[in-house]
Amino acid sequence: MDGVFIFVIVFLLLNIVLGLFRVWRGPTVADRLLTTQLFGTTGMAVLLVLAGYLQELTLLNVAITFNVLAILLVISLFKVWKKKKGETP
Amino acid sequence: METYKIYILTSAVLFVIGIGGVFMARHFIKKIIATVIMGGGVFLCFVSFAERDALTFADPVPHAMVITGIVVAVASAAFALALARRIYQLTGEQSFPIDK
Amino acid sequence: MINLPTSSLPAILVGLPILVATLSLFFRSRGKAVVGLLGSLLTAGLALIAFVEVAQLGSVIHILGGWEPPLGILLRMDPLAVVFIGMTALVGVFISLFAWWYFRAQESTNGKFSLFWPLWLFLWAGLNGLFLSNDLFNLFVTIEVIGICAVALAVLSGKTDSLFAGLRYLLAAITGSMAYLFGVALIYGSTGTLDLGLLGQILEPGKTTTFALLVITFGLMVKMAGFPFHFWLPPAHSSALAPVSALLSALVVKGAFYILLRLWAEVFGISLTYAGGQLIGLAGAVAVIWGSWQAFMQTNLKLIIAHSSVAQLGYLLMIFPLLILAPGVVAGSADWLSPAWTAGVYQVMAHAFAKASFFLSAGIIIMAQGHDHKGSLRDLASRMPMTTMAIGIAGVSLIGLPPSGGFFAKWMLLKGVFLSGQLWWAPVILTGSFLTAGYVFMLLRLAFAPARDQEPFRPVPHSLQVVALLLALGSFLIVFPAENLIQFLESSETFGSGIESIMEGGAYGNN
Amino acid sequence: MMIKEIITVILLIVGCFFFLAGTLGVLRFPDLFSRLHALTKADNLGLGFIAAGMALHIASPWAVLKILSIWFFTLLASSTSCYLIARFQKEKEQPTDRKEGE
Amino acid sequence: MSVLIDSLLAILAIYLALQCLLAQRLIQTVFIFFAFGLALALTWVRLGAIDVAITEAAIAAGFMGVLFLDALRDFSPAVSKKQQNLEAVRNPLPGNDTKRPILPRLALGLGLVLFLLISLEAVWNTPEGKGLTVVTGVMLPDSGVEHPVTAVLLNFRAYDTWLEIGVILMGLLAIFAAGGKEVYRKSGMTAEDPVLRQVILFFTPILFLFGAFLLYFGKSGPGGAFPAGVLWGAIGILLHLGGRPVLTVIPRWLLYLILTIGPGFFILLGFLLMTTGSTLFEYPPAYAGILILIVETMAAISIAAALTAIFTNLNQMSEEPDKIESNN
Repeated sequence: MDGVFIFVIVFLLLNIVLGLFRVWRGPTVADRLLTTQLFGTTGMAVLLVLAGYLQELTLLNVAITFNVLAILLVISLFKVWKKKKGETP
Repeated sequence: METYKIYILTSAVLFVIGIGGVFMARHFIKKIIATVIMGGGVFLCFVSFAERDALTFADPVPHAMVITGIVVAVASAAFALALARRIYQLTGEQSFPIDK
Repeated sequence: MINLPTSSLPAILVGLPILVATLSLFFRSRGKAVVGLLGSLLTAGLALIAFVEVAQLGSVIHILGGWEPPLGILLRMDPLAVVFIGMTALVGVFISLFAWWYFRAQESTNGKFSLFWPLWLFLWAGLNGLFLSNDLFNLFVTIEVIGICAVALAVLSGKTDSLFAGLRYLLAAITGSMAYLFGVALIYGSTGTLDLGLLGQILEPGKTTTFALLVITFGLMVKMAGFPFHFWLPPAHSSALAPVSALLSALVVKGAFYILLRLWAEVFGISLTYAGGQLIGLAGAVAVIWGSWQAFMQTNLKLIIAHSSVAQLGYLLMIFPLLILAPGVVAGSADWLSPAWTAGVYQVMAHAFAKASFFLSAGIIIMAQGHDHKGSLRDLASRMPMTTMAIGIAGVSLIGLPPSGGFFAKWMLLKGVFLSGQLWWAPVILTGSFLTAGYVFMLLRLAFAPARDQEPFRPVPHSLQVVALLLALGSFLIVFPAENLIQFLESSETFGSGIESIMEGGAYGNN
Repeated sequence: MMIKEIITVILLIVGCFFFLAGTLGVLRFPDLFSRLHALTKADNLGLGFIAAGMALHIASPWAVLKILSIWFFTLLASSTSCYLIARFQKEKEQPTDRKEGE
Repeated sequence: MSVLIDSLLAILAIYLALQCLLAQRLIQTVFIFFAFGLALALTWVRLGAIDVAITEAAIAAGFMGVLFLDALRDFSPAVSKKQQNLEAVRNPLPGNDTKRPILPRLALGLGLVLFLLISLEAVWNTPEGKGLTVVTGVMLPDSGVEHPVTAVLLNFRAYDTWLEIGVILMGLLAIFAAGGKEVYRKSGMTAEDPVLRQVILFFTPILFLFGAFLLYFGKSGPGGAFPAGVLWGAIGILLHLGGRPVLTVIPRWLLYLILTIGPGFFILLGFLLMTTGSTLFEYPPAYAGILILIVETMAAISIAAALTAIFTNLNQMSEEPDKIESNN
C-alpha cells in the first residue's frame, strides 16, 4: 500500500512541475497566476495522500487551515480586483 | 543519503536566494518577500535538524523555535509592508531611489 | 554556572518595562507620557538596585520556569551585563526627561508622538533582555524586539525621508537577524544546545562552526552598522526625532556590539584565527577614517553626528584584533587584554553619553531654528550658551581629549595596541581623532561666529538644554569611578579574557 | 479487506488520471480560458477521487467529515479564483490595447 | 523511492523562490509567494513538523498572503504607469532611468555564488548533534501537557513565547507609528454583495469553531495558540472585508484590553507565581495544564485582535485623504 501512496505523491508532484512549465512559458500574466490554482488543488491532494501514508490524521488539520484561509485570500483578491475596476476606466 | 541532507542543502540555497533578493530586487514588496524567503531557508535548516534528531517524536525545540521565528518574521514583514505602503502613498515611490 | 546565587531581579528588569508599556496603551496621549515617564524612572531604579545587588553578590542568575539549560533559558546578570544595564538606565533616564519636555514643547504638532513612550519602554525591556540573555535563540528574539521598536521609533516623525530611511533600516535589521538565526540553526544542529555557557565548553572547531561564526558576525555587523554595512545608519539616525536619534545612536547599536563581544569571547573562541581578528579590526579602522571624513564633508548637523557614529563604532570593532591572541600566546601573559576590554566598555559608555548629548543638542537647535543646516549654529554661543557648552563637551569626548571618557577609552586602546605590538592600529586611532577634531572645531567655530542675518529664533525651554548638558558632563564624569569600575568588571569571568586561537594562525601570525 | 484496498487504489489512480488530464490541458490547450477550464475542472474532480480514496482508506467518521470538508472548501476557493483570474484577463483584454506578456 | 519525493519538493521550493523574485509583475510575485508557502508547508509535513506546517499555513501563507494581496491595491500596474509619467515630469534628467551599473551587480552575483558554495559545504559537514529530544522526553510528564512542542512553547521556553506574543503587539504599535491610524473608520466597502455576505455568514462559525478546536487540541497534538489566533483573526478580517469592521464597534478600552490581555496576563501570572518563591513562568506541576490552557486562550484572543488591527490598518492606508500631499 505504501508503494502506491509514494507513487501517487511523486506523480502529483511531477504534475506540478509539469504545470510549472506553463507558468514559465506564459505568455500572459493570467497564465502565470495559474500556479496558485495548480498548487492549491494538487497540494491538497498531496496533503491528503501524505496523511494516509504517514498515518498522521493531524495533517487534515493542516489542510483545513489552508483551505479556510484560502477563502480569505479569494475574498481579498475579489476586493483588490473590484478596487482596480473602480479606479481604471 | 539521509532525508535531512536534501533539505539542509535546500535551506542553504533558499537563504542565499533570499539574501540575493534583498540586495538585488528593486521593488519594496519584492525585497520584503525576499526576507521572508530567507527566513524560510533558516527555518528549513532548523526543521531538518529536528527530523535528523527524531526518536519517537521529532526534536520539539527547533519546532518551537521555528514557530516563534515565523511569527516574529511575519510581524516585521507586516511592519515593512506598512512602511512601504505609506511611502507609496506619500510619494508614489515603489523602490528606493538609486543613490550613491 | 547553575550554582551561582539566584535572584529575581533579572526577570523583573525585563518584565516590568513591558508591563508598564502595556499599561500605558490604555491612556491617551498625556496619560501615556505620564505613565511612560514613571515607567522609565521605575526601570532605572530597578537597574540601580540590580547594580547594587551584583556589587554585593557577584554574578546572579535566574532560571526561567525552573527548567535548567540546555532545555530551558537562563538569565545571567554578571558585572559586564549590569554595567551595560546601568549605562542604559542612566542614558535612558536623561533621554526620557528630555523627551517629556520635548514633546510637551511641541504638543500641538502631532498626537502620534505619544507612541514614543510604549515603544521606548518595549525597547528598553528588549535591551535589558539582551544584556541578560544567556541563550542564542533568546538573543534572536530580543534583537528582533529591539529592531522593530527601534525602526518604529525612527519613523515616528512621519517625514517622508524618515520613512525611506526606516524601511532601509528595517530591511537591514531583518536581514541581519535572519543571518544570525542561520548561524544559530547550524550551531544547534551541531551541538544540540543553545546555552552560551554550555556552548563555550562543547563547541568544536570545524567548517560548520566557522561558517556559523561568519554568518552570525555578518548579521550582527549589519545590525551594529559595522563598516561595509553602515549604509542604513546615517539616514535613519539623522531623520528621526531628537530623543529617538539619541536613543538609537547611544543604545541600540550597542546591543549588537554586546552580543558580538560576548559570542566572540565566550563561545567562538575556539574557531577564531588571528587573521579573522585583523580583518574585523581593518573594517573598524576603515570605518573610523571613512566615517570621520564623511562627517567632515556633511553640511547638516544631524548627518554630521550620524556619520560620526559610524566612526565611533569603528573604534569598538578595533578592540577585537587585540582580544585574539596570536598562536602560542597564553592569556595570562597578555597584559594588553585588560586595557582592550576597558577601552571597549569605556568607548561604549563615553560614546553613549556624548552622542546622546550631541543629538539632543541638535534637536534643541532644530527646535530653535527650524532646520539643521550647519549654518544654523552661527551665533549659538550667545543665544544658547548651555547647548554650545554641551556640544563642546560632547565633542571633546568624541575627539578623545583629556580628561574625557572618550580620551580614557582611546588611551586604553592605544595602550593595548602598544602592549600587544600591533602598532599598525595606532595611526588610525590618531587620524580618527584629528578628523573628529576637524568637524567638532568647525561646529564650535560656527557657534562663536557672528550671525550673518537675522534668522527667526524660537526660545527653547531651559530644561531641555540642562538635560543635554548633563549628558555631556556624564561623558566626563564616568572617568572618575574608572578604577573601581574596572575592578568590579574584572570579577566577571568574561572581562579581561583573551581568545586563544587554537587553529593555526593565518599568514599574519608573526608575534 | 482486500476489496477495500483495491477500491482505494483504483480511486487514487483515477484521481491521478484526472490530474494528468488537467496538467496536459494546461500545457497543450491554445488559450487561457480553455486552460483555466481544463485545470480547474479536471483537478477538482481528481481531488474528489483522491479524497474519496483516502476517506475509504482512513475510514474513521471524524476524518471522513474532515476530508469531505477539505474537498468542499477547495472546490469553493478554486472555482472562485478561477472566475477571478478569468475576469482579470477579460478586463485586461477588452478596454485597452496594452501588450500582453513581459 | 521516497528520495524522489524529497528532491521534487526541494526543487519546487527553490524554483518557486527564484521565480517569485524574478517575476515581472507584482501580482505574479504575490501569487507565486502563496505557492511557495504551500511548498514549504508540504516540506514541513514531510519532515514531521506538523505544528510548523499549521503555523506556516495560518500565519506565513494565509495572513501574510492576505497582507501582500491587499498591498496590490496600492501598487497596481495602472497606477504605476501614471506614476512613471509623474516621475518623468518631476525628474526630466535623461539618464535617470538607465539600469544600474553592471559591475557592482556582477560582483554581488559572484559573491553570492561563492557564499552559496561555502554555505553548502558548511551545512553538508554539520557534525551530528544529539538535539534535545531525549531531555524533552524526560521532562515532558512534568510539563502539564502531552504534546512536546506545546510543552516547549508554553512551559520550557515560555519566556521566548511571551516575548514573541509581545512582538506582535509591538508590530501593531510600529504600524501605528508608521502612519496607521489608531482610530478605525468604517470601511468604505459595503456588504452590498449578497454572495459575499452568505460566504461570510457561513465561514464565521466555521473559523471560530475550528480555531477553538485547534486551541484545545494543542494540549495533545499539533495546534495551539498561534493557529487559533490567526483563525479567529481571520473572522475579524473577513468581517472587515465584508463591510462590517468590528474594530469600530468596540470601545477603545475594550480593544486595548483584548490586544494586551495575552502578553499582559502571561507576565502577570508569571509575577504572581514569583511571589510564591518560584522563578518567572514556573508553573506548579499540578496546575500547569490548566494554567497553560488559560494562557493560550488569552494569547489567542490577543493575537486575533492584533492581526485584525494590523490588517485593518494596512487596508485603510490606501484610503487616506492626504494622498498626494507630501509633508516633507
